[in-house]
Amino acid sequence: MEHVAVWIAAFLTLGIISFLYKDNPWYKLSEAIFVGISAGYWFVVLFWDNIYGKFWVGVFPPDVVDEAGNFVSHGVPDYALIVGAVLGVLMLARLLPGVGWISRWPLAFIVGCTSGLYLMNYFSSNIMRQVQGTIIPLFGIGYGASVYEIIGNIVIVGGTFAGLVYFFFSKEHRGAFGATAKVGIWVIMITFGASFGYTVMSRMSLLIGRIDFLFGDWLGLIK
Amino acid sequence: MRLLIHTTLFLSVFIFIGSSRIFSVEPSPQVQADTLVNTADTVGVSVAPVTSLLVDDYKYDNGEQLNLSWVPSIDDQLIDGKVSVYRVYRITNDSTRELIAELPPGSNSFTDKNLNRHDTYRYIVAAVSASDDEVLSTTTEPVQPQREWINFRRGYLFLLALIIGGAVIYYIQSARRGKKLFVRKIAGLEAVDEAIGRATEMGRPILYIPGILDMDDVQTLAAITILGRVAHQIADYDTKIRMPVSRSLVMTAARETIKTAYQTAGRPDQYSDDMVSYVTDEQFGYVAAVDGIMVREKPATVFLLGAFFAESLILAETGNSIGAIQIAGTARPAQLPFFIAACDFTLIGEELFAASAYLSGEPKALGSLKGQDVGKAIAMIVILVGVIAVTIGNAWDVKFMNDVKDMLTTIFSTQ
Amino acid sequence: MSSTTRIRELAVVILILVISVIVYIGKIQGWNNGLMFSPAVSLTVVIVIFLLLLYILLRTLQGHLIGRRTVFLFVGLAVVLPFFMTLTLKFRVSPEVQQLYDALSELQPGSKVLVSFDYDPPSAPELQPMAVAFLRYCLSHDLKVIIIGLWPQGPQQANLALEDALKSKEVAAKKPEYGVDYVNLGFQVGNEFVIQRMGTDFKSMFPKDYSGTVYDDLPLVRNVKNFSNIDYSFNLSAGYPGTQEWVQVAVDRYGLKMGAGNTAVQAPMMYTYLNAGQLVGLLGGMNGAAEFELVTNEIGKGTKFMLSQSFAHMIVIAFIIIGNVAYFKSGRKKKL
Amino acid sequence: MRREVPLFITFFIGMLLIFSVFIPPMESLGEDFTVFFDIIAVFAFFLGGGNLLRVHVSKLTRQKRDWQYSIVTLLGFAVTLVIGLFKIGNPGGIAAAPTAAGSLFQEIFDYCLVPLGATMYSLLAFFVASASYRAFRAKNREATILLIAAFIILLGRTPFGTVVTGWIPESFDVLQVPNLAVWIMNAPNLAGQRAIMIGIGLGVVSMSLRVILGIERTYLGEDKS
Repeated sequence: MEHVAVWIAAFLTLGIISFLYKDNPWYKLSEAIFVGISAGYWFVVLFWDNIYGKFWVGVFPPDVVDEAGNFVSHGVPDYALIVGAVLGVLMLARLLPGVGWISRWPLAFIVGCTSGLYLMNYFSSNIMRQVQGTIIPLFGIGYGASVYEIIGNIVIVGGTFAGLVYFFFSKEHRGAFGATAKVGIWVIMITFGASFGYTVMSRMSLLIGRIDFLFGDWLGLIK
Repeated sequence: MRLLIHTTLFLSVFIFIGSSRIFSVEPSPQVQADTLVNTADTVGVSVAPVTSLLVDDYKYDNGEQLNLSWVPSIDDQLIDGKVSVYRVYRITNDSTRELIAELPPGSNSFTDKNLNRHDTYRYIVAAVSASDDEVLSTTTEPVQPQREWINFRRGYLFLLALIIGGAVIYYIQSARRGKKLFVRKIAGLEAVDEAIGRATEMGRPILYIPGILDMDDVQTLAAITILGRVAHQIADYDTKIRMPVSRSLVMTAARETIKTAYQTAGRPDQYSDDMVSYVTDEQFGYVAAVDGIMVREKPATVFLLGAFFAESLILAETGNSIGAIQIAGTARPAQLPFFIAACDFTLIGEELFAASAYLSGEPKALGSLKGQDVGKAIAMIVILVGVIAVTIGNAWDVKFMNDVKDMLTTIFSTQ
Repeated sequence: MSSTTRIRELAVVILILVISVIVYIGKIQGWNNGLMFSPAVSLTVVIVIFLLLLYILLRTLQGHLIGRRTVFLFVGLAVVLPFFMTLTLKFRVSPEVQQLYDALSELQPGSKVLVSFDYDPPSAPELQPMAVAFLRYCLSHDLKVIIIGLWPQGPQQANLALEDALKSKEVAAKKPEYGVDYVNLGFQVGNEFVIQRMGTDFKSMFPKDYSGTVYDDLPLVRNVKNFSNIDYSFNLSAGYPGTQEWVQVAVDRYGLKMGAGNTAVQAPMMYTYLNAGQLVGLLGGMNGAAEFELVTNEIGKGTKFMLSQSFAHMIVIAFIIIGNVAYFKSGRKKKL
Repeated sequence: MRREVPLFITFFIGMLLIFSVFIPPMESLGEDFTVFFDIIAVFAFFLGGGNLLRVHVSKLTRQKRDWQYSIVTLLGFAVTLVIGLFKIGNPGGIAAAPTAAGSLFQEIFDYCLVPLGATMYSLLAFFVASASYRAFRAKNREATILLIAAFIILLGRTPFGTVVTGWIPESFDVLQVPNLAVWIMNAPNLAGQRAIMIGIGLGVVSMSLRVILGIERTYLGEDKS
């Protein structure tokens, strides 16, 4: 059994890697397996987690028992969950001709949720907290900063300021305003360069892990 | 200039309201425990009990939390401390006491959560010595957690949201009344027209990838709103669109969107459900399938808009290898450099959310962009004023500057 | 596509499969003991790669952009070949790794070391070599190891690491016994609250170990009540909950002495803790694992991985340089 | 009607959630709605999964190009579904978690999905290199800046970087590549991140308002009865 499993894993690994050469039957086969199994996998997980774990157990909660298994009290059902299930069923109205438009209701609900929730979340975490975080003393607390730190502080404040100028939509980037916007895009480019350099490192380790599997665990060529 | 005036106006109103502190709150009455100390038996190595145990309602919650505070035992010291742990006991509705928390030495407060506001609670805090001798404090008077209807702690958040949200709505309204608005060019969006035209000329499909997250992510929502505009042009040109998605809900929403676009363009018969297809929820399974579609169907134009993670570069490089024009955009800074490297045009962060308004060209949608700029102006002014205040206040200890800084940090603090 | 290419491609695939089957049978039968280049061969390989890169530079200078597949081939070679090389990359042991080693070597035999496995398989290439090297050192120096996990798959990774560590000669000579010399207490939900509870009582959080044995039946931990019974602790972390939480709760509140192993992405954030003395020793990414193997004189996967990684980075840097040199040479006109 | 009701639902729910932040008894509303979302998403999967089946069955029956692979996809989908939903080969039986250790379902995950996913992910290493060769060029000032920053960070985190600038004296040690890398991460990188994040925050606020107010409504379809 163990031999079969490691061969399957190796076969699929090579199939995906073969895509680097070109699209080929081996890749197509691996892709077909990947899509089929993973779609099934996620439905099963979602079904047991959400429909059973959240909905069914929520509406028909098991009795509360103590450690010895004696009955303590009935669970408290959460009937509000039925609203969720009804919205879910309405979603299926698309399958019926004529009443398909009803499925827009759950969609409208979801869109309303997403926009309402994110509006406030982003407002506090992205706007307020970041603005507050940028209010820093340039010379450090009690002149405590070194020259490098002072330069760093000025760059943080000035860079944030210039970056915001770049994103201005309703003003043409001309003159002093345009120059500041230019500095802004430079700062943003440094950010991108930094995250590029930073992520390249961890990307390599994944490939190394796969190679270790192929030549070590599978073929036993690595000591 | 107008923008500056408006911003200053908004800002002054808000500082005025802010400084008058309309949301100041009466201090809540506290229930004080008997300050008489239980003189414990001094047998063995026991320790002095904690004193001044207070319970008060946790403010602005749904009646689910209580705050406890106390003065630590005098034997609880950093060096040679004799207290090994504090135990917090709770008595619910006169039942027996139960242990609810163990806290390390040095603790002097605790917040008890998940209470029921219909029950009453009493508390005891025990100081425990190294030899496990427990010395109890007095028991507090029974307290019920209170429910408050409005969270005044978030008053400034409300105010700020009102100002920035108000600015957006104000400009939408003024645009609706026919006021002309200037919006600068966004290169990535100027290219949309050309990219669709190219696909039409070449007779190849357009691939639209809305990211890998579900409709409960705001980037996906942005991708769907942009799809509405893009699909409209696609329908006009009568080009083919291909949209594999990784979430069922996104599939449903995308179908509605494209269908609408075809109907508005007057070609409802050209629309087919097959334009949008569900692949799999699995991140890399989806990527494998999209890569396959790219190399097999060779789309002339690829849109990568929405929430992308590690797959950003895999998709963008494969798209590049087939020679497609690629327009990408995401709000995840870590993935943007990869899009910039491998795509022809990239929408950076905020531009992704502004895109649908920009593409629509409708005055009211454009008005909202100007509203956003007010927010930016406020942020910039606050940063400038704040930094000057805190720098001067710190360096020369100017009281006024310190006050300004304190006010700004209070207003912008989030809880 | 012509049919001859097709046949050629098929032949290559079949060849690969046949070789794989033979090598695999060799692995099972025991006559395949791994492949290793001699130093001379290794050096030659490196030189050949370097020359090929020079050739690519030349080609690019002449205005021929090399294809994607060539780039892929180079990356593949750069990652695969170092696995078989006997080259030792010269690198110096950074102070934070030395610090970890010093802290470990100061421990008396019999000291108890707590190791928390807070990562899952995707981060394993970076963290597993550290885990193996660390466990190997502890078990071969009579340090008692207590393992826990705050990530669900952590204890599973720990067992894999133990398996590897036990294979080493020095460790095997000591014949470590489960429950006496090392123990795996398994996973517990609750993130930093688990750490907090462990500050007063280990047993309440881990009533049974990973295989279901009752806490008090394990001689090693029977007398371990809380952090005060632990002499050193090591946290392998790939995110939340991880080193930050351990430092905030276990170190700051309970005064635990601890070191950490982090992914390369996370490690830079830990230097503040290191400078403040809250962490005693830090291993960052594959480099960290390799350096630790160097100070403990046990060459393992960390060194191999690190060699691979350094090669891969060099290749990426080389390609950036080649691309740009060619771009400037061509007068920045041609859109290469 | 068909259009007004959904618009009202979006408006009402959106506003409710915005105000719930300030009203403690309603604060958990967002979490409750998230659970609703999870439930709706599973129902929606009947549409998605159904679409997957339909696409592949039609490929199969019409013998379109590559129809053979559709058999594999359909088989994989059906087998995984049956094994997972009925918990076949699960030592704990129907009461156990579907992903219990040792269950057939978990084996499928460990031996098929994990290697497939990890390998797909590891392709990134190759694409990083090809993108670096082709695209990271000092084409203009912006690209140059990006390139230099990336280069310093890259160098700063390999042993090579330490060697290259090790000669720089202690008093100017900030110019040593590893230290420079740290400085870039902490100063300009932070500034750029902040500007982007504040911008995104405002973008989200504005877009959400457009959606809630019904200015953005293409996703709701046309009212043509």
